[in-house]
Amino acid sequence: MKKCIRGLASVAALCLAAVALAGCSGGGGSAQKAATAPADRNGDGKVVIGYSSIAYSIAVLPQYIFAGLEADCKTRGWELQHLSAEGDAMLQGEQISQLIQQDLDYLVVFPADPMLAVDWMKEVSEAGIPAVMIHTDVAEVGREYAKAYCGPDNYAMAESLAKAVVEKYGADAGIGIVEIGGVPVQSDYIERVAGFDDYIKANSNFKVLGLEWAYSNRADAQSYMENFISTYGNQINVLMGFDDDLTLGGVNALQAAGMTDVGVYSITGQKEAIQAIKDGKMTMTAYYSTAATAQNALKCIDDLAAGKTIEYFHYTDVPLITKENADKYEGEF
Amino acid sequence: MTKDKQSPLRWFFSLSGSGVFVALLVFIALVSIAAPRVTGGQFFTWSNIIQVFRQQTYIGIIACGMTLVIITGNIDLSVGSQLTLMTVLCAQFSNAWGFGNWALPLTLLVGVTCGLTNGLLVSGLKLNSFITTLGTSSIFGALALILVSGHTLRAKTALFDVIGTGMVLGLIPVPVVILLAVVAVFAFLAGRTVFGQRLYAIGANPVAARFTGIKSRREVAITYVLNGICCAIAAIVLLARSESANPQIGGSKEMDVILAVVLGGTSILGGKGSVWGTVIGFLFIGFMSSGFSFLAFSQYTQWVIMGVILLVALAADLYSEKRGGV
Amino acid sequence: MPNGELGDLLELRGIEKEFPGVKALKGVSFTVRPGEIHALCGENGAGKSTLIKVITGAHAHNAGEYLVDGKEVHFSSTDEAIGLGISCVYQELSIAPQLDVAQNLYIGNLPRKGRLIDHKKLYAETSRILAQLDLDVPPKTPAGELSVGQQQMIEIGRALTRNARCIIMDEPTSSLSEKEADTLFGIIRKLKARGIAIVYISHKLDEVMMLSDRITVIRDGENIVTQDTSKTTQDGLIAHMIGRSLENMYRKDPTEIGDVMLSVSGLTRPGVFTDVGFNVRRGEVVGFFGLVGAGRSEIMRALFGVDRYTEGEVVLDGKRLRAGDPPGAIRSGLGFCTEDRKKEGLMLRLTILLNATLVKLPLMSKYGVIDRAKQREEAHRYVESISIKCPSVHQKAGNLSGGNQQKVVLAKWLMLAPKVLIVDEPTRGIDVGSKAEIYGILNELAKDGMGIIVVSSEIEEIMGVCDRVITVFEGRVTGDFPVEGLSSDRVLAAALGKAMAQPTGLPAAPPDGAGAHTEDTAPATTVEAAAGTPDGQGGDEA
Amino acid sequence: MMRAVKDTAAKVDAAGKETGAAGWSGGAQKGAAALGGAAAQKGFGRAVRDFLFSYNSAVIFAALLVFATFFVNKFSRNYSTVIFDASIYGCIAIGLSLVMVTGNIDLSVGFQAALGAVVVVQVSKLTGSLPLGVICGLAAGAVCGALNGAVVTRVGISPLIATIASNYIFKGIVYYFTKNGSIYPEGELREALKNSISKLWLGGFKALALTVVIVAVVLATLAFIMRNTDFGNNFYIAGDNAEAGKLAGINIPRAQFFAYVLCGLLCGLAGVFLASNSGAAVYTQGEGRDVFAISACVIGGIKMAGGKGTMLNVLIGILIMRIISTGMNLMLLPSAWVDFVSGVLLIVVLVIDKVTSVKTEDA
Repeated sequence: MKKCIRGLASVAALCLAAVALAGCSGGGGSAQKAATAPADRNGDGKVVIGYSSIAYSIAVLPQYIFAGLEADCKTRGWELQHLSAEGDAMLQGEQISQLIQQDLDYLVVFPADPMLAVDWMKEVSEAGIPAVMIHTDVAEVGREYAKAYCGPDNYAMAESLAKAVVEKYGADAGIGIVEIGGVPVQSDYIERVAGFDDYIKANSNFKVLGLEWAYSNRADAQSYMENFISTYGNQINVLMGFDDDLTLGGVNALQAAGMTDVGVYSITGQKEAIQAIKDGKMTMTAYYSTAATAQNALKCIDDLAAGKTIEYFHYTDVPLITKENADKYEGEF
Repeated sequence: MTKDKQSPLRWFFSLSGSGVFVALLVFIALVSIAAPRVTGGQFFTWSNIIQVFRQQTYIGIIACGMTLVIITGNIDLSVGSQLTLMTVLCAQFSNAWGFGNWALPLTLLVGVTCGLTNGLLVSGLKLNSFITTLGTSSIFGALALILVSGHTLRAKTALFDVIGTGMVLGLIPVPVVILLAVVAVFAFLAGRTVFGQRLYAIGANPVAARFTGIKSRREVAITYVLNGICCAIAAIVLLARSESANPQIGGSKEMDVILAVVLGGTSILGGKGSVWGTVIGFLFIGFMSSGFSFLAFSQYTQWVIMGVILLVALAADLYSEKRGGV
Repeated sequence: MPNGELGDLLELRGIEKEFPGVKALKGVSFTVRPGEIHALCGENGAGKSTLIKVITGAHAHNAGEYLVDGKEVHFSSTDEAIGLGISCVYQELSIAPQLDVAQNLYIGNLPRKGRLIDHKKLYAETSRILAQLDLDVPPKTPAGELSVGQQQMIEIGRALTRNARCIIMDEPTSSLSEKEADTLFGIIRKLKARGIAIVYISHKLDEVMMLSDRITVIRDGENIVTQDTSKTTQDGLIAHMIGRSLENMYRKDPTEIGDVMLSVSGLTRPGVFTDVGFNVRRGEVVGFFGLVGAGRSEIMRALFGVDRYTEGEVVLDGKRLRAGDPPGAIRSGLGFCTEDRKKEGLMLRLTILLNATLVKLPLMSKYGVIDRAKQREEAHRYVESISIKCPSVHQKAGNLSGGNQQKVVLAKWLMLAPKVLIVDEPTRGIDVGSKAEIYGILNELAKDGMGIIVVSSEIEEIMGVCDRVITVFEGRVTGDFPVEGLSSDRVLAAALGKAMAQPTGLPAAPPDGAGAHTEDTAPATTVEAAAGTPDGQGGDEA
Repeated sequence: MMRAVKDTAAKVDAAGKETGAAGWSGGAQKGAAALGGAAAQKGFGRAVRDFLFSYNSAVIFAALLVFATFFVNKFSRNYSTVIFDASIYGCIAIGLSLVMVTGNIDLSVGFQAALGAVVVVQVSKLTGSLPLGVICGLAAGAVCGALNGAVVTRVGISPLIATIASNYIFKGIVYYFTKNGSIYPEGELREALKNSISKLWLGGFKALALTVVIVAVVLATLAFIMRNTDFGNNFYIAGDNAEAGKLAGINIPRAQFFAYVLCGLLCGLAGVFLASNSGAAVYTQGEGRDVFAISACVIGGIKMAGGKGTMLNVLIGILIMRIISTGMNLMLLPSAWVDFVSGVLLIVVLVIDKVTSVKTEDA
């Protein structure tokens, strides 16, 4: 009896592994005929755009960047092949080296870290695939390997918010600011924090009381804000959140503590944030449209396909939404 | 003849987690003194205490379930992924898939299923609980990621509002009440019921347990199912508080849970420990991280100090056990 | 090499060893000559295992001299003794199952070439040793795949790899088949021919008589007599082993015996016990006597349901017990104090309160909720009634003395007032004072009408406590005698698988002066050993 | 490295024949009959099944390799990537396997490697010399291992909880350095770091990168040490039956301590590879590597209870994990499927191991 159980178990192991792999090998390029559009760089009859992203399921914003890219590709009849590393920078490097083997026409990269991206983009350019950076740029030294960067100027965006704060409270008002960031090691957040802090330090005597990283967890953001409130109490005059999803956690804490006079500044422009501005619970948010960024990226690809030389930076303009112009903007998500 | 009651002091110190409780009181005193000088914040206030409870609810709820599992001498490394999976599914049920408030019972059902999977593998097939739950942790985590891709995870229903922001008697937030309820139920289960006392027997000496007629397989499987239910409740509370879920919300939270349970005096080898000890354990972590933000310590110092404190507490526990004979 | 007077390999003079509360060795003298098979006999708890531990360096002796090759030695660890060629094959085998045969043979002593292990030499040597042990097993097989007999050969081989000059074997044949035992005897004779001394410890007197050159009997931590095997008879040995005159330390006052409570018939588990049948009446104390490995504990474990049995029927108070279902047996009123208190009886890390009330918990609770007051009250009632000495019931069971721990296990079952209580080696490793207390408890229980089965290998305990004695030899019931007017020789003989022709008087017990050990030859008693066939089921009367 | 794959096949057949040979099984035994020696005469079906079981990890590896080569497009062009990536992460699993062989576990291996990478970068930044950075990286790993070893073997805290605690400590230290994104030495030093180890490919083959050669050498030396020296052999004894080892005069705690130190050293080496491969040290180099290492060891055939498993098992385990990861990428599947398949495989291997466990029930 014991012997035949073993037999079954071993055979089960083999086919389970095989089925698991076979079952998911449903993907892979599907060959459907498309007119030889100019973008069909490698002339294999179809336009295939590769998209490597550091995050997809793990946060809301990346999902909308992908949705934007996918929609624009569909309108152009292109095929989009997406691989996401879900936060693992090392995995993204591997995914890129495997993506470029899928005989792509163009590659869009949302990298985990500018410096790490330098090697990846070198490998991509050696494979002869033109690449466009999206939402986070490759480091200075690696720019020669990419064709363009489409996305927000994180540093300038945060700087514009800092300028708004200084203008509102006056440069020597000596107010206290608390900050809540997202994923500490992700470079878009790091550039935003740098942009904001540098401007405040240079142009005012405001004090940054504390900075906490809440990853992408609004509950943690709320906890950190509660800690700030009980630690600093009324020394807090401004809350700077570097992503609406997290800032709204801070707003919950402020509302619970009844501190309605604290200025709340944020970035992204989600529906909830715009509503909060209308309700007066938030002061201002920078409206960053992921759809615009996606369109810019694909427009760059169109220009490249048409042989035009394009300049590198295509910043998505980031208007500041305040109570006055709140009803002019419609959050994407 | 035998005295009935031990002296209250000896009784207190025989409780698991008593050493950590004293350390907690000392820490709170220190921070209450230091905080005003460093950041000007008042540490030991009612609102801050409630805040610590509120922030630690979901860790505390899972820690109750984990305590029973560890008392039987097993472990469950998949609670982090279970929390993630159930938070995501709860959001999907209530929002994207339109079940509204029915999301709550459905999440509990998912909790029971995950718990049952672990229970059947560990006690049914008698597999090593560490590696098995490591395996199911990868599986549940993967399911969370696969199920969520492409959906916005909002959970906006009246019930969630009540759970998230409601207050009972204007003093205690609803999630804290839920936490206290779970703690009370599990403390009662472990201390006052036949099932609970049998868990200690299974953990202390599984061979002898068999000789006293305890079918340990059934009991161990039940602890895993209860642990799954705790993860479901924690997911609901977490979702109610943050109104949005993402598939990394429970990332490596199992380490914090195990830390809380072991700090509370529950022995990782099984047979010793209590739910009350675990309460002290997760309060210790809560006040620790709150205290650190009062002293403007940042995240990395907390992790390092937490690791050192765990090692010191364990060494002290070992030393006292050696001296205590058994 | 004949075992002439070549000077003693090992000599122990007046060795004493004391443990807290118990003096295990009260001055033992014992010598081993090269190339000699020296048997060591004695009842359980006579101090044999302590003596082995002293010889092999596991324990240091408190007083007396221990000479190897005439030089005084003080061992602090086992491998010092191994270095001098003294190694031991314990009853609990220490085999590394995943490692292969060669690795197990040369564990900790792998042949070297420079700083590296010499595999060629290792496997060559292994084949040579395996040939010596005529163990036809490839050297690379994982040791876990071998049978217990083969693993025992590996342990003996391990001693040979340390070119042992004296190998101590503790109950080597207790788990061997007939065929394997014969192979072992062949090997032992071969080792003897090579001048290796063997200290052979066994309860099976016929093996001892057949194999050994000299026999030493140990009783109560003293060596009583050392004789040449050729000059002794089994019955003389038995006499020395039980020596003490039989006025019992304890005599059970008679209880009126009621009708049959437990009846067992045809209980069989191939290779462990066959066709076991007996009855236990209300208020009757039935003793199970036999050698280590005779299968008594296995029979009890099968009754209780922890182990399975293939045939047979167990009926308790009219209700048939299902095989392999301990909770069912408990519900129908069967209690079982196991042989190994620490491993199977108690939860050392838990409090006395929980240990004592664990089995009865379901009955002390409504809807699964424990009635704490009732629990504490029941615990106190039993702690007082069988006087367990402990500061409070909240203390950990591990901190109690052996006697008190056994009482907690007893309390655990008494709370349930079982119809029949099985007690396996109730007083092993317990001080004399507590022994009497436990016998008193058992007596009270019998008076209250509880059927009790006492499994023991101490003859005077059986004779003192029980109404009837059932002897078991190699898994078969070989005798069922009422204790009234029974001589212990007959019981012992039945337990050794031999029917005594007729009861004989006891030879005058030699004076047991402390430490006096006389090399004398007991007068050969007149009983000729009948052929070893057990005289079947029924005893003389029943 | 392809040689290693052929080796496995050769060795597997030889051993297969060995266990099939006759061995006489004992007679009646006390308690459950121990697994008797293989019956004298063995039917071919039974021999194959036994071979399948005792070498299930090799069979899974072969099946995956064959499946990926035929069903996953362009997989055959990625053998060298699989081997190269295996060498980058492999050291962590090799180090962990030593600890598991002695019957213990280490949950902090991920951040020990990340700490190694951080030290390499920081030291080379401060001293300006890369070799010194590499040496300090290895030393940092060894120190972490020594801390774990001391806590487990000297203080006596159970390995699971002790290494959860030390994981917090190492995670805190790594996070302190990398909380503002990846850290890297400046200018030409960074070029030197990047082009140092992982970019030097012998004869231009990615499969023969320096990291792969180093890992091959490490595997060979460890296999040699484990087989041919007392020091290594004691690892097996410590894991298989520590009591028997103690009786034979072996210092078991010392063996377990050195297993942790060696594991730390190898995690340091993995840190060096990570730093050189990406030219920087970053927080995510530590995240999730312990689950990868444990899965690789267990799927490869290292027994959780200790005492069994060779360097070959670790190699197979690492390759299996890398085939799954690279295969999924090439099939454009989300990375979650990698976790799913490895989780399922982990449990399948446990079930097979349970069914075929050689260990006799203790009597």
